[in-house]
Amino acid sequence: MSRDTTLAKVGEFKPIDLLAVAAAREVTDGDVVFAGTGLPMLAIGLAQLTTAPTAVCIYEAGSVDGRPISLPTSVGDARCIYQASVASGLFDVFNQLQRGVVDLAFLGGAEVDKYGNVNTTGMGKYGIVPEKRLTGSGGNSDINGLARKTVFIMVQEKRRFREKVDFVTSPGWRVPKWPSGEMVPKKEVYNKAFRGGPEAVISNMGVFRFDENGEMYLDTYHPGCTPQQILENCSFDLNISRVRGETKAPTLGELDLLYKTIDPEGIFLP
Amino acid sequence: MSRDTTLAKVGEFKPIDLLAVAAAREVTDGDVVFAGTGLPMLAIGLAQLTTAPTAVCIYEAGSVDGRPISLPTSVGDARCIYQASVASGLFDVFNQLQRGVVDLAFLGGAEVDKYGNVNTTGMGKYGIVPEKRLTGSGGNSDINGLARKTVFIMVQEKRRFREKVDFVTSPGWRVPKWPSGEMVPKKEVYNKAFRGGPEAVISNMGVFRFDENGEMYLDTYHPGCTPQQILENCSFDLNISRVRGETKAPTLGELDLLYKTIDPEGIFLP
Amino acid sequence: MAKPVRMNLKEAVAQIPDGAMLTFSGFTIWRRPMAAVYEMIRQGKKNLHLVEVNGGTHSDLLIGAGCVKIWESCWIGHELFGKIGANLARRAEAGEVIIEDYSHVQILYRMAAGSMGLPYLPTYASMGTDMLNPAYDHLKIAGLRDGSNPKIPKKKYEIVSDPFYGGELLHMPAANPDWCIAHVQMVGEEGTVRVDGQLYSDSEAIKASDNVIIVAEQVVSEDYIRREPTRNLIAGHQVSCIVEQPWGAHPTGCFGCYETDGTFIQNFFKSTRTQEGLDAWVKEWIHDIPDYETYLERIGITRLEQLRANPAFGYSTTIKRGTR
Amino acid sequence: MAKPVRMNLKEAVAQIPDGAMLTFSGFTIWRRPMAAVYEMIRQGKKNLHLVEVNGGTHSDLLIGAGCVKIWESCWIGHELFGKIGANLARRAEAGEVIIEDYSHVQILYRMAAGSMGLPYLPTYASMGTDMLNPAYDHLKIAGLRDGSNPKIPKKKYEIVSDPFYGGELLHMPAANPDWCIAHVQMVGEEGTVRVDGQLYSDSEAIKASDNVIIVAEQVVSEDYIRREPTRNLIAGHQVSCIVEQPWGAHPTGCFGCYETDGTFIQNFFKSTRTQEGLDAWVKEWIHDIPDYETYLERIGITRLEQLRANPAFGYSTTIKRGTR
Repeated sequence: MSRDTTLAKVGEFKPIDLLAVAAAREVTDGDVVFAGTGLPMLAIGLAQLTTAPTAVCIYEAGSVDGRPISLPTSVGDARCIYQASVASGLFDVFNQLQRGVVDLAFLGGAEVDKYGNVNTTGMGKYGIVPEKRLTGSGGNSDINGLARKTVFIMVQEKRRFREKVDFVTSPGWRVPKWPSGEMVPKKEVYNKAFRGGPEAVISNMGVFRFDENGEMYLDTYHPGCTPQQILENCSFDLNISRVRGETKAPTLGELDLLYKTIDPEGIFLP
Repeated sequence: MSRDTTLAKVGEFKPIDLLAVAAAREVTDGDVVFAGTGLPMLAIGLAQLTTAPTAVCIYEAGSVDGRPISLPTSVGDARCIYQASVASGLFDVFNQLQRGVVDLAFLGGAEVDKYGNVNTTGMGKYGIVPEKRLTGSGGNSDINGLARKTVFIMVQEKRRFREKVDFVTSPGWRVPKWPSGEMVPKKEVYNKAFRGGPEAVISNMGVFRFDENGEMYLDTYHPGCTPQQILENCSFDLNISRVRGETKAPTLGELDLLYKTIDPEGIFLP
Repeated sequence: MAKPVRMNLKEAVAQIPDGAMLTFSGFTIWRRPMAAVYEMIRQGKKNLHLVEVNGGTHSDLLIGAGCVKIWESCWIGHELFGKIGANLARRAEAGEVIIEDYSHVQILYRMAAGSMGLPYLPTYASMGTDMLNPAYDHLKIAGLRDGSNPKIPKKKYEIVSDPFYGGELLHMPAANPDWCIAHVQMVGEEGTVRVDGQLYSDSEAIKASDNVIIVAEQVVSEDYIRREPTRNLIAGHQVSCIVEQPWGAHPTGCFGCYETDGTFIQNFFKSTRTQEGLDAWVKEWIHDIPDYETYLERIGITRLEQLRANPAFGYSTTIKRGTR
Repeated sequence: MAKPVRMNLKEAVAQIPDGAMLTFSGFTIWRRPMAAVYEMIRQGKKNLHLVEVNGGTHSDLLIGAGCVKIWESCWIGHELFGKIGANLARRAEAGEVIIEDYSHVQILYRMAAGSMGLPYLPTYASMGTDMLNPAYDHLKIAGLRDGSNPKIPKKKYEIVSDPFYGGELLHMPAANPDWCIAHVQMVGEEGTVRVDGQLYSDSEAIKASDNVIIVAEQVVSEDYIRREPTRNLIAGHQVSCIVEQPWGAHPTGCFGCYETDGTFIQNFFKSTRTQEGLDAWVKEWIHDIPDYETYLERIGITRLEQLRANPAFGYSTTIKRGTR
């Protein structure tokens, strides 16, 4: 089925559209993908309808390779298992993750540091009386720890791209090794269970990847943004020397799929 | 439903009938019972039809509280899950066992010692080249280790009731503690997972129980047998001082149930 | 073990003592035992210790209403309808509730270990994170890991070496809650439980718990539910009591029966971000109402019929969900 | 990961190299992949390393035919139709096969650990028995626990202390077979597996294995099998290849499809207690027959129809089973 491959111009798409499209492009056909609620659902749906028709989507509530015809509002949604291969539960799908079955996962977070450590637990001082409580880890940290590749979708703000996150909820490329808490390469903590880690962070301003030392660098900036603007919205010393250019804009065909086929009800898209 | 409670006389019943009836009488109503292939199936079936109508039967292949209307020939049989509460698998039912759900289990064995250690693995010298290989443990040892009470159904022979079994497949009241292999009370090995152990051994000649020290004694001898005959068919120094008398014979009603309702096809009964 | 007893909701909930360790069926805003949660608040339960694979509207409400002292879990929120558990956040930030944080797998494995009769399970999950920071072991800081409460292990976790294949991993101690309250689609009159759709972590939560209250949309004959034992999850001997309560998971959803009531949850989230707001909500929706039947009357048949699932799909095809 | 490939039985079995570590679906004399076992013997596999939750007619035959070097399990026999695995006994007593003995839970937990991606699982099962006697660790005695074979752990088990609640228990190392061959009732053309009746340890065996051959009574459309995902066990990405082979578990039984052929198994047991008898049996039933279709023709439709399950019960109601 041929689709309109014309690139949309700035103003013809919204930031969220580009997030979904850029995330979808991270999927390789045949990947087993763990996806969470929201943008990840748009991304895996778009990937399956375009470049990765045989990708398998797993939701942590227990849906394996579902083919929803109505967009779920969360991973526990009844819609998730329409035409699924298996409807099981957390124990099955997280064991598949631990067994090494998962190629790629889409995740989110409130804060990220330059090693890809992510915080979804709390802002400010953590402790028995926390300063500002967020949702907590959920499966984020498990999936980030044990999938081959993970892609984070985040809002770009100076207070969210930080030298050090207030709480390491989800393990990046350099992580605390307990009991000392010394920051070491992830591989030293995971040993034989080490399979990879954060592949990309996609914000509303750019796409970031990680170098040989596990440090984040700017890969592409979104149409309408500049590397300088991104630096201004990042509180650590971001490497922009490897930037490849502009993020490829959504095509009109991709936008059509997103708005007419994947989320026609406007659940996540405006 | 009233049944004929007249006791059958010697000659009116076969040894196997008494084994099934005596075993059935070990079931308390409401017990969760783990049963294996053969005589245990007759025993639990008879118990459910007489004194223990709400007893729950679990088969290790994954049948929970089945109500077969055709006697299974083994625990993997399709018949096991007729009107079962749950059909699952080994992982579920053995986890229930380990969780402490199982009140009683019926087991068998080739050899038993005076502490109720049972061998189903091999006769003679065991080793990388064994002298005489039997079936192996199966679930016998797991169930005997973790059920509150177990009842063994065995053939009475001098070479089967032994001072020391050739291989401790199934743990009795005094067991080897590894790595030394010193024989210690079972409780010292199982600690907080200790729940009980062999309650009775039922042979074709008598019913045996275990004293405070975990040593076997003769409780009752079957009609037509004498304690002296039992001693002659036992190679350890069996305590017969606590014998209570004769094992209660099957009633005509029980025999009727066994032959007409439970095993009308003659699968285990002659 | 006797067969489970059939009770009404008030009787079932009355069995749960203050201070009990509790867990629940479901996942975030799906198949939560809401009717039982309302009843617990109505009965004024105190000092509950929640250990749940994940939280949601049910636990945020229970915490907001002042019933909970300890919350051990990994996540709380209302999905699309409220991005955090604001009642937990407020109570925790005020020092009124102790949070013990885990990852999803870590807390799932605590429950799974309990369900298997094991003292712990190993896992590779979420190593190298602050959930394992010894300075953040709040139950220890609160002096609760001294062994006096048999339901609280002496250590939050252990890091151990693998002697078989090399490397390190975690041991997560078992959780065995005193009570599990599970809302399911169907139960037989002798306690056989059938769950439809995604199973979430119901099996682990139910089997780990010492006592189990099953609240079902419908109680059916055992003969009927036993015709397909491969579709059943839990046998009667693993259940303490059964309650029939149609729509008993509202406003959370129930696969095959009804949709999550997103509007209701969104209103709850918006109006209960302050304690005053929560108190007013609880008065209006719980204390001013004698029972769940009256609650359902107030929701009204029109709304409930919008939520009702289409049997071809297991979800509602008529409800308006998005902005378009 | 690609979707599984559809093959015929010969192609599927040809993928298994000599020396591979193998496991199977089923339980004793139920749902064993007999057609594949016959084909393995026909193809002359050697030095196979069986790790199975329990043995049965399939493994006793494979061992008798000289294909197996190591058997790690807990039980072998033919239930009512042959009280021991006489071929294993003969080969072991001749020093031709190494047996490593476990209890049912111990070997199940080895497979479960493998299926969960863990290096080991703890258990209380069968402590205080000779399965744990260090002098009976045959793989160690044979020099096979030196780490050179990644599929053989360096230790048979460990006894460890529980730091959370006290006491001791076992750690059983994971098993991750190279191949699992599973006979099931139904598979979708993209590999979704449905198992009916008791599940035995199929889920653990399949998920633990690096490669999975699914032999199904019937291959059906994915659309059909996905209408009820709650009834399915395994997704296509966990399967390597699929084979359609009706009656492929004969003489073992298959819930909902056919009965165990007790007469056939009893004849096998009686006639293969000597190596000469086994060799003659293998010649007659395997080498003199080109394929499984010819085998089924020899069994004959009359006998197969006696074995066929009545759909109301999942088993045959016409076969004569006992002596009366």
